[in-house]
Amino acid sequence: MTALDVAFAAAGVVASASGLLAVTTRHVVHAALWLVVCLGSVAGCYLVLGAEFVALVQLLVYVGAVVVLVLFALMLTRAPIGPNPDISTSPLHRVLAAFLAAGVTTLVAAALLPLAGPARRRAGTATGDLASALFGTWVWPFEILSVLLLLALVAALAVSRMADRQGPDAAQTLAESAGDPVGKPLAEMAGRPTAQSAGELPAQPAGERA
Amino acid sequence: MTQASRPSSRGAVPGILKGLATTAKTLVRPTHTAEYPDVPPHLPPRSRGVIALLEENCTSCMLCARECPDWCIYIDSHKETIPAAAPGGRERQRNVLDRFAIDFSLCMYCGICIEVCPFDALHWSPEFEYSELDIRDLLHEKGRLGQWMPTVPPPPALDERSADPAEIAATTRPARGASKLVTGERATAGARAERARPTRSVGDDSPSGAAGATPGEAAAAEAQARPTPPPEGEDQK
Amino acid sequence: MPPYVVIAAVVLVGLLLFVAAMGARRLLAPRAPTRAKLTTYESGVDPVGSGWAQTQIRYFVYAFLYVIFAVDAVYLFPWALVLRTSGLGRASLVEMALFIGVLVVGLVHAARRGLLRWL
Amino acid sequence: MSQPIEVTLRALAVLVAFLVLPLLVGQTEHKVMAHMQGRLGPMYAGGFHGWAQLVADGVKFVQKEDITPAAADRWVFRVAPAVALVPYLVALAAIPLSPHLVAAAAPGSAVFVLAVTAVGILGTLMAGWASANKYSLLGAMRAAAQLLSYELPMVLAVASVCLAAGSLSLTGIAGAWSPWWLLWQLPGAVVFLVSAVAELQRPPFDMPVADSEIVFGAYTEYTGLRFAFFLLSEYAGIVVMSLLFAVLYLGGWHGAFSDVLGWLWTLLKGFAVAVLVIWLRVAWPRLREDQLQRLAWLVLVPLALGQLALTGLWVVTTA
Repeated sequence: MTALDVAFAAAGVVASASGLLAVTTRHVVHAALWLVVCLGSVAGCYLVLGAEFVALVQLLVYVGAVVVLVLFALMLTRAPIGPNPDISTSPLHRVLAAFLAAGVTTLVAAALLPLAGPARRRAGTATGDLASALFGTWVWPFEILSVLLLLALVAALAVSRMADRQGPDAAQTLAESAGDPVGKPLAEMAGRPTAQSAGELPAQPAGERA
Repeated sequence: MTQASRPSSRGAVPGILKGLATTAKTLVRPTHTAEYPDVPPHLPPRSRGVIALLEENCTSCMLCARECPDWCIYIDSHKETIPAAAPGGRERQRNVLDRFAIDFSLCMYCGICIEVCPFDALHWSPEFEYSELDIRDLLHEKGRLGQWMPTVPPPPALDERSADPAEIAATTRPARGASKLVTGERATAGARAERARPTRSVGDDSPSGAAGATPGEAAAAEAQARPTPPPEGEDQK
Repeated sequence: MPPYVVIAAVVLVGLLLFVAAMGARRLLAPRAPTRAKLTTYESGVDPVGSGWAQTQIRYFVYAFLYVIFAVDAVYLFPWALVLRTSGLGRASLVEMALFIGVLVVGLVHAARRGLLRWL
Repeated sequence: MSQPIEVTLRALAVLVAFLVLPLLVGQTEHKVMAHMQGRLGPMYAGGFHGWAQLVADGVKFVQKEDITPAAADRWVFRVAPAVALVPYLVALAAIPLSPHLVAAAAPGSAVFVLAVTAVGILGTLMAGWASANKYSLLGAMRAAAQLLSYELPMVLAVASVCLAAGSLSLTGIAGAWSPWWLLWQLPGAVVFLVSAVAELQRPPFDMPVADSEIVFGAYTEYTGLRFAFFLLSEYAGIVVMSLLFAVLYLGGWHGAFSDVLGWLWTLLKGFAVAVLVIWLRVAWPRLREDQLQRLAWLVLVPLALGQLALTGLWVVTTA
């Protein structure tokens, strides 16, 4: 039982406790914030295991970017302050989830416990080794990753601007087919992703970029 | 400045560099700050600081109170009968001022009261250091208003070759029926030469708090004529 | 590992600083809450509706972009360590050029379709 | 010296630096900004040219009432200042003043500083959401969008420096520095400086706290000491970013007598950068939100990528 073991256990306990809180809390934004704690302590776990660079990437990408993205999404949609009664599951679902969790735990434990032996001396993974493995052995997965990221980029942009690009036309054809005289303003409204809020720049009129 | 308003012909970069240059130049120049409590401010001679009351001139005519846009002037008076000066003469009545107060928490320093006063009972004083911890203390009664009187600067000098003030012109006007020839002109010219032209020295521009530093001639003369203002304790409060 | 022990200690010290400062405030600051004082600030008038207001979805696009490019950018740091090695240096330059080039194609696509414009 | 004592001493030294340097920068800003505007700035607190003004401000802030709005999410609202402040404290621990004078010489300290300062965004987002105030929410949105957009060019610029030095530690980077870098890494340095000012949400990039539009952005509802913590985190941010710039691009402790006075050189260079940041605040007007994003994505990111390509090619051809 070294100090490293204690540190790892502490980080692990924090990670699992905050993970549990993240899925059980009924405050939507609190869930995201507990996720921050969880991801941060996972970074701590990596650090204790000697993978400094992975820990830093975990911090930079997950805490600094992914969670911010999640918080962004929550705030853009309506994230009320206080417990949200909609976030609730029926007892049946809970029992099923508990069974599923127990099953996964058993599976993982069955796979990992036989490997667990007496404590080995942990050698820190130098970032240089990681780099030479990444650019030497694993270069093709690395290159394919760029294509994956490109796909994600294009898809994300397409999704977030879809209302701008297709919405007006769709809404307008709908309105025209229904012979609705107020179809035009409706279509314009549909063309805007959101209503204007105070202090913001005016949204571009719909269909201008068609 | 035409130089500054002229649109930059070379895009944004020279503009932002100009901003940096201007601020850097200002950095090395001396500052314009006057450290007020330590250094008395340099006020223009006719600054509107506080309104002073020359009680003797007030006839309780109520013009100022009625013209005041804020209704911040309070006047109480009563009539007094003056017995006839000579036996068989007529008794006269006059107004005696009981209370004259200006609420400086309401006053907006427009100066209309001073403009409308037909008897020069109200004057601007450049004194401005009369803040209070309690807003109710900004109601200055006539004793306090009178104490500002010595700080009123002398009236500004008349323009060169201006017409005589009405008072002086009245005294120098030739008697009715006298010839309106050269003599009249001469008399006027002589009067103008003798006329008291109050001169301001630069030092008077920022009167200090000490009463009577250099009170204006008119104010000084009138101050002698009236009893010294009662101390502040008299303010009914 | 010692540097990260110091880092952990600094985190702890930072939290202690916050707690101590809040304790000092609790001792020194007055507490006189009134209903008016606790209302939401909306330029001096009574607040209208809740604190939530609809906002431009545009903000979200930039978060998307950042997440993707952050994943991209973290690979630059291990690259810095192998670029000077004789065996992997030139090869990794080509690899990284391909990797970033593919993503730059995406960025150029987004820029040309006007997706990077705010309006 | 036993290890626990050493660790404690190092942490306390970082704390002292964290409490002194931001005040120094703040007082410099008071004075420089005042004189650039033809004023004197604070002159009374402490006697000589108002040197104790910020201490007096701190004493005042402690004594002010701390108000949590009734509509706010109490805990998130109260914790947000700490989330905004602590990352800069931690980042300061990893910045070397000289090869031996560094609290925590992590092997990946360049990445570490970037990762930790990125966490600071969360404080602003938490404050903005938990205040239950429209201004705060808008401010938080703007802040997060701005910070994310400018984080990328900053990461790319730092990556370019790491590439040039072949090291991820700040000590290693500054050790590999040579005056030639001033020219060679100039585009990256400009990108870094612009991104750093934007990360700090200081003029001309103060859209998230634009007082004429959204009161004070995410910090609108804050009072007393919690508000002071947000202010302190801004100035601590200036310290961190300036020192980082000095170490990455200006060579840190390189200079005359660098064996003895290295730490002083780093501090002086960092101070010069801080004065530049203050100067920009005085001289330039605020950028609009669309201009902000256009600058980040269409100017800074391509510039940083170009710098990266240049650095990569250069290193490979000369190695």
